[in-house]
Amino acid sequence: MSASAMVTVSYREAMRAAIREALLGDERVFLMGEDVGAYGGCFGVSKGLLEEFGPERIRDTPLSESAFVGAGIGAAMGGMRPIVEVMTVNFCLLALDQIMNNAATITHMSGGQFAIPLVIRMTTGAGRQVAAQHSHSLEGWLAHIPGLRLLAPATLADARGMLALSLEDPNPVLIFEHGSLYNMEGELPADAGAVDIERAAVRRTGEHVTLIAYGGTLSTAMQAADELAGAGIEAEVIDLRVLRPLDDSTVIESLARTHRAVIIDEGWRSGSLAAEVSARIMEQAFYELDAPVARVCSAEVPMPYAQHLEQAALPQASTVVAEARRMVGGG
Amino acid sequence: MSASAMVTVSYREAMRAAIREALLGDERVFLMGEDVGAYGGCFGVSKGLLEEFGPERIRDTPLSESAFVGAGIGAAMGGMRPIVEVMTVNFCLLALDQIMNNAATITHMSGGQFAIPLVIRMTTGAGRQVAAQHSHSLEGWLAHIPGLRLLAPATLADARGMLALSLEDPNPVLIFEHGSLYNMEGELPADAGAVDIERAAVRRTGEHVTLIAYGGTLSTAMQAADELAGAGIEAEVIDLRVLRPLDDSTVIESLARTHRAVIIDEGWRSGSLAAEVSARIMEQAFYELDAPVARVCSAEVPMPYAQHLEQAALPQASTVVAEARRMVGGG
Amino acid sequence: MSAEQPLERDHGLHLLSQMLRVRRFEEKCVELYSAAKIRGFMHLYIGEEAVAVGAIEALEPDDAVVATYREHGHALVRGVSAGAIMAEMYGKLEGCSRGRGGSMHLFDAATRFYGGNAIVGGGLPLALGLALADKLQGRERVTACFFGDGAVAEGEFHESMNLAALWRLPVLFCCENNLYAMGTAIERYESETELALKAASYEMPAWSVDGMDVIAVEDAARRATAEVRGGMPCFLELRTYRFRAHSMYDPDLYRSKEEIEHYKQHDPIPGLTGRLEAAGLVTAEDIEEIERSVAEEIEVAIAFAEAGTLEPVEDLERFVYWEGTTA
Amino acid sequence: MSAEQPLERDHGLHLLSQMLRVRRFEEKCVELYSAAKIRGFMHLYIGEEAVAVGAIEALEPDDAVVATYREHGHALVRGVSAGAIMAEMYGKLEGCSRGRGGSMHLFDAATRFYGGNAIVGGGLPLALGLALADKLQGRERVTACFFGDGAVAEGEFHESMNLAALWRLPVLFCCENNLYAMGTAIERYESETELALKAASYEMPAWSVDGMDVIAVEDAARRATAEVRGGMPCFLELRTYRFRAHSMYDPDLYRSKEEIEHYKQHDPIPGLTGRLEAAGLVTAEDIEEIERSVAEEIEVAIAFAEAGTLEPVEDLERFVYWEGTTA
Ligand SMILES: Cc1ncc(C[n+]2csc(CCOP(=O)(O)OP(=O)(O)O)c2C)c(N)n1
Ligand SMILES: Cc1ncc(C[n+]2csc(CCOP(=O)(O)OP(=O)(O)O)c2C)c(N)n1
Ligand SMILES: [Mg+2]
Ligand SMILES: [Mg+2]
Repeated sequence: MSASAMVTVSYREAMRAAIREALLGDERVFLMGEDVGAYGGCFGVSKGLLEEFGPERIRDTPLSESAFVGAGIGAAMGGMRPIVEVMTVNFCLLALDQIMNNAATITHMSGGQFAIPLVIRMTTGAGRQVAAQHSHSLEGWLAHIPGLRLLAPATLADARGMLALSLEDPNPVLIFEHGSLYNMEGELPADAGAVDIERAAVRRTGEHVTLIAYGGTLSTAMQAADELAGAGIEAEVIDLRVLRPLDDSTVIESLARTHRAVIIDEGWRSGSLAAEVSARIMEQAFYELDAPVARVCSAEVPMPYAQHLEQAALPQASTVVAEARRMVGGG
Repeated sequence: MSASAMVTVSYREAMRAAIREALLGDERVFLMGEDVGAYGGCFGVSKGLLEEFGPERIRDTPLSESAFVGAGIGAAMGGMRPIVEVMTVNFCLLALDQIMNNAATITHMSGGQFAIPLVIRMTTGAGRQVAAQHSHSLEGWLAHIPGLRLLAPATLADARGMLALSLEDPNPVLIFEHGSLYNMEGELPADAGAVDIERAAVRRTGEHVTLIAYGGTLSTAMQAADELAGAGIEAEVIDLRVLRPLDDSTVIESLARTHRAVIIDEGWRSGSLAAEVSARIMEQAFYELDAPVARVCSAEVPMPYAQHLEQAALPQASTVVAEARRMVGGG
Repeated sequence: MSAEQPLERDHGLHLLSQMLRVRRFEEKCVELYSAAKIRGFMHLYIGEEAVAVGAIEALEPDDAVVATYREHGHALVRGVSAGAIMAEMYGKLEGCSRGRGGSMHLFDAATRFYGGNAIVGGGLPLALGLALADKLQGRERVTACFFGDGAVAEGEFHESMNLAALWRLPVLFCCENNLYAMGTAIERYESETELALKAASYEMPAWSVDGMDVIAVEDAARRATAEVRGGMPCFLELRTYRFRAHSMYDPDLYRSKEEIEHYKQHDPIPGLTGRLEAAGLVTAEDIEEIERSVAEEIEVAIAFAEAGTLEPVEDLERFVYWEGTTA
Repeated sequence: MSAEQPLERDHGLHLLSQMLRVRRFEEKCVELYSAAKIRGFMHLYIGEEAVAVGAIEALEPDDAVVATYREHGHALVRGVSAGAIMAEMYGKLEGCSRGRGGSMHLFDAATRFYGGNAIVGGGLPLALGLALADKLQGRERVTACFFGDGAVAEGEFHESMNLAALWRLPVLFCCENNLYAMGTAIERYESETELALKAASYEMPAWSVDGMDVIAVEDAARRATAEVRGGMPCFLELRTYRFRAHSMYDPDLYRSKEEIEHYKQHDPIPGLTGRLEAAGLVTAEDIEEIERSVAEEIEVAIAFAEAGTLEPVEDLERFVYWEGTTA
């Protein structure tokens, strides 16, 4: 296989390849979490890794989110490079004290003495009818916490490439994998490697309106952009990628061209990351705006099980299109 | 004492009077939390209540935040009217799963079958040099969660009056008491009673700029308004009071008069409640704005211990004044 | 198998019928899941029926039940109608949670069935609170709280056991030890696998029971609920096994076919049937009759679910806050 | 008092001197707090010195310590300089956490002192991780984790004990049982107050020690660290008492003067002094000499703190992210 050959992979496989590469490349790297070993990972990401790397490096944990996340922090301080999998973002609530009061805080609280080179991965998001307790989209909310880096790989290249630099980061990095993406397939160069974990990405250029999305909503934005193109509206699509520290300059630069923005966010509307993006646009690009920035977020309800209600609660491309048209139309 | 006689009380006493009244008025009410009994409450709020009401109704709990908050939810579902004290907001991280996945969710998830008439009180905020793990201001962040009502009493009347309707609310109500307020003293009518838990309050009227604050930052806003008045700028001060559901209409009405706003929020800036308020102004009052809305928030650092650094990290009246002057000056 | 008192025909048939209701109902659920009538996560109780049937048999109508996401059986046995459960899994307005909860969140105020909780360990503190409310209001009621072996590793288990013992809350802790938390075997996540021993560190009475023997379970639950009504929480470790995968998504590759076969030899349904037959208490016709009535109940339930309606999308934001008892 | 091996003069004087360093340092802290040189929360260890002194004595230089907000003593004994600790409490740049941590968050990479954690129970998982790192990297080191009796009620305690025992992590769990969690007496928050019994439910070796007897503590810690280095975590319940209020804010109204007086009869410092005197190992001059050198150390520390500088306000946002080992 030549270096530039393209291979078809799924998002799941891309994540797995990234983890495998990290395990092969650095003895200090290990993976731990509930069912990462014998089960192969709740979403199959770590399938085969136990067999390849053994139980010391692929560690199944008890259902003890606070203890094993905290142990990841301690192991990072002790010189390891842990990848901790919290099965889904819903369960990270049980580990939030460790994340906020230790992982995000100790470097500063110790006057800069300790690095915390820890990666925490979680699946996030709704859309599979798993109801209120299993459908949270909390990554934008967690981006409130200083001291952390938060990533939302929404493409195969990011799934494949974000982990490497995350493990090199001396600070805790949280990676959110939207559950709807695991089966997404596409082509990647066989030697696809590290990608930056600093900047937002423009996924499509356009001059009339900027659609800002991340993680699970990138596809919604892309779909909306397609539909808008059909109506003669060229939408620029920004994938935030890095939820903290937020790369607002890419957003502001886009606004200087398009003068309009719709933010698409699967989090509940009030207090969403979309609110933060809107506020930053207010502060940094107010005089560029031709229309107020709009948000298309999840409805403010615990996610209902019934499919039609769940879909109605989630941000839809049609709503994005309507907002963008209203805006460009000047209405 | 006549019904309208004024008495001097502290915020702490006002809270205590409210709890006492609730205990006297309804047998289903009880108070539980760490050190609410023998110690008299970490901040002295419940002093004397154990002696008056006994250990069945003033229940000291183990250091088990998740269990006793969850027990409060269950007791509310079982027909009681629990007041659960989580000593400070810093420790509620350990109970967040119960708050988000049970308290905020069960009513909806059960199709409306169960009411959860629960009150959870916590002290919040910084300013006393207790460093990173004990200085969080998370109430604005928690306002992200649907299904909850969040209150931030910033005045004596609110400290005295918000609890009554909170206990009548069939939904979980979280009350945040800023630690800097307990010693605040002032006059209250001897028969001061329930106040609404729905609306924001205009604490000072003015025509040039709206200062929006809540909880611990209300005094910052009032001080800034005083200073601005000296410079001929009349600031309107809004106390949000109810952080969820947010009463944005009071804000928007004010903006229609002043056309400028500064939001003062002790939370970390990114993802603060201030961001949400700014985004709502963007959406609902964009064409009213003479200048972009500004936020004065806490610096994005875990709170340092050293006094000069802590003060530098917290929102200061002088910054509010500078923002307002810049805005009104048109700069 | 243990038996503290002689088995009576009626009671035996009743228990058998309860187990069969759960078994057949869930077998149907598998079909309906394949047909995409049911969606989301679905966790089957097949193999574990003796636990819910035996334990809930010991409860009074005004006792309460708190369960997990693997709770179809508990709901059925507790008296939530098969139709309301099935409609819930169909996402219909007529479901016991109006279609908002689904398989993992069955709720029913009428039978004091407090869910259906999909956070492992999340129901334990709720049970404490329900029991505390009973205690404070002077009602002599039991709250039975079901949870898996995996939940024992959670901090909430520990906090809840201590609080229950400390405050003498009337909770019956029913630990359904099926030896696995998802794909992780208990020896690989618990340093001490004798779960009843853990209760000792809280000074709570606790013992282990053959959870494949419905009579033994009922018996233990009766003794335990008597203790609980007397003011002392109890912990039962109910040793059982799930015959199916953890959920419909689980390829079940972490345990051997032999192991599964071994436990199937202890299937609680043939177990009870055989015993009743040996005692001459049951005939083939009895069993046929039970199967027929169970089949009919399920058919009716499915018809009810099929005929159910969808909640109007405009009502999406209802019930986030409580609307009153009219719900 | 127990003594497994004959007390030697040098060692006795060393232990005494360590306890006196902690005692006198904290007595000075009280004065400085009243003078508003130290602010925020401050928790005194007075009365409990034998625990940190005895336990840390059993550690090697490359072992690690994780402590709580009541950790002045642990830091001092571990080898963090009194000046760096005092400067920290003054909020000065020269403090061991650059003035960003304060009394509750003393940190020192050089002595592997991992804080200073103000969330009750919050340090336990960190200790697991440090120990796991050692184990995975084949380093035979101990991580000693100190926490109070109150922490035992937290879910994190339970999760951490299980994980440590399951993975055989080299952690020495040192539970400082001073009978109170703030104002709540242990009988009012633990259903089982024999804390060492709890460890049994994780299959972890555990025993109780007279925490007012520094020799007994050291002895137990030496035995325990030997086990830990052999690959088995251990739990020590160190029975002690705090003579002062919980923190500087605590009016200390929840326990009787008699109770406090009773425990003062067991003050570890006179306890050891008396024993050394009785054995003819120490003279009044020895003690004077120790007091003088301790006083001098503290004076130097205060002078260092007073002379310290404030970090420039412009640097407020530094160290939120790591800046490298130059820090
Ligand atoms: C707090 C939490 N962590 C993880 C999960 C994901 N999860 C769902 S069920 C399960 C296994 C639970 O095992 P056990 O408690 O033994 O119950 P069982 O499924 O065997 O009945 C896991 C890990 C969850 N729902 N909640
Ligand atoms: C999670 C958490 N809950 C509550 C507190 C408030 N608090 C600080 S110390 C303390 C008592 C702790 O008692 P114990 O563990 O016995 O330690 P001691 O103070 O007696 O040394 C409490 C309740 C806290 N810091 N963290
Ligand atoms: Mg199980
Ligand atoms: Mg204590």
